[in-house]
Amino acid sequence: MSLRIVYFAWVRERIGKGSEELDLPESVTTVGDLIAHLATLGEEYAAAFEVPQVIRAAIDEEHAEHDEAIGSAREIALFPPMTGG
Amino acid sequence: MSLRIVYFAWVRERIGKGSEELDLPESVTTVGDLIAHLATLGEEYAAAFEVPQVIRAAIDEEHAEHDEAIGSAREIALFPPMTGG
Amino acid sequence: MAPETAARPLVPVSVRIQSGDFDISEEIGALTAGRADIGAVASFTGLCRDEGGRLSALELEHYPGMAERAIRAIAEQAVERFELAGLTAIHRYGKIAPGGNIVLVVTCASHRQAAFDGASFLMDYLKTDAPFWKKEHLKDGGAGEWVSAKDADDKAKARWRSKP
Amino acid sequence: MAPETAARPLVPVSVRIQSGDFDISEEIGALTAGRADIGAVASFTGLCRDEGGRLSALELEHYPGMAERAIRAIAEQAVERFELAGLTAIHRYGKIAPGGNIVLVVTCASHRQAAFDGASFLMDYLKTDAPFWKKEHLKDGGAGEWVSAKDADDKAKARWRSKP
Repeated sequence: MSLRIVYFAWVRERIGKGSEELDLPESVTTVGDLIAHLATLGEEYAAAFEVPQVIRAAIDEEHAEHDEAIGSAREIALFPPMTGG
Repeated sequence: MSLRIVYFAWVRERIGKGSEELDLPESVTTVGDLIAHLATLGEEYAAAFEVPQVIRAAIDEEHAEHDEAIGSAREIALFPPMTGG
Repeated sequence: MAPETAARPLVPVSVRIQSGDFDISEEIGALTAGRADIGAVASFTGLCRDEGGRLSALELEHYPGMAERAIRAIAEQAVERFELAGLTAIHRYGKIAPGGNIVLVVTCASHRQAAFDGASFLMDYLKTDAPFWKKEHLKDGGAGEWVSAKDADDKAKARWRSKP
Repeated sequence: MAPETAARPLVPVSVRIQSGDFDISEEIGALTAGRADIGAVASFTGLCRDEGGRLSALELEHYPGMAERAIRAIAEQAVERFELAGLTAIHRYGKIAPGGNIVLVVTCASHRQAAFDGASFLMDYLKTDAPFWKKEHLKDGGAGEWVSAKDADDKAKARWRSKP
């Protein structure tokens, strides 16, 4: 399955890109699985996802918890806690 | 002793004037005494001070309770509860 | 060198009683211009409602002198209590048509909670302590009533007593 | 005749994500013009602070699409919960110098407490739920840090859960 992943703030900076299309192994079914998988893709990914529990996620532009199923999502966003306002 | 008394809102309307200079009997020492005294000065005053406890007062532009002494005040204001803002 | 009279810098507090209208952007700009320490500005504007089409105007009577003095006293309490960085309060008097502005409060602070609390505190105290009275003018031309003070306003003021 | 879709009249809710500045008087005017049922307007403006002279700017990154969607969802909750008569929220992105505007919330209601609560609620939720991130630019030219999320902001949001 192929998925668009987007990154923001220091997650984006550490990985070195704002988005990518990825083919995911079948074992990746939740947001948490995705983060764990990404952390294995290289040093820059390992740095971005060093402390997985601080990473926030959105599935198709809606906030999602780490145990949420990816299902048929088109776009998943991973980012640090928000600091707007 | 002579004192300037000012009236606002429906107190002013019932009495029919916005201010006056009055000579007060020596027995009038507090704001409450003043209100009771004024209520005896005629029908229009009796109507204005029909329910003395709702009347608010200020001595020289500072809020004052009914038991406060008039002392050497120059100006006493009597008015209904405020409704600004 | 000028002697320091207080540990905190002088906080601009402006209180005006006027018949004319005000512009909120201008008032906020006057408080924030040239400053980089203000992170939060709250404003409150009170407007004349027509009460379901019943009113043609509200007429605001006030006690000149005491009106400014009373609002300034409340404003200075708000600045002290919420560590505000600036405050403007404007209260209009005279006849105001539905939709027209009656009162404006602007508070500046480093952070948002202080700005919100300062403006809310000032409005609650101003409602019960500032010498203004509202008289209704009716659309059908009939004689209007003086607006009654609300118990809710006394309660709104009282809640600040139990807060830190 | 158009069918009624809700018991309450349609409440204007405007949410904008933009790089350009905004004018508060204009935004308030757009919400209140021609209406006589609004008695209270609260506004909140968040500005860029220089943090004691340390910062030359804040740069705001955002997630386009989701930013507007998230703020609109919070705005609609606020309108429902506080029975607001109108709401505008504007969040800027890009580089903003100290003293510059970052965010604006305007709430309209019949009475003041609803207007204050609506604006305060919206700001508290927006801080933790809207996909924006602030990066510092330092005055000395050094590389700035990403601003950390504050526990205080989570607590500010949590307090709305226990309220009526």
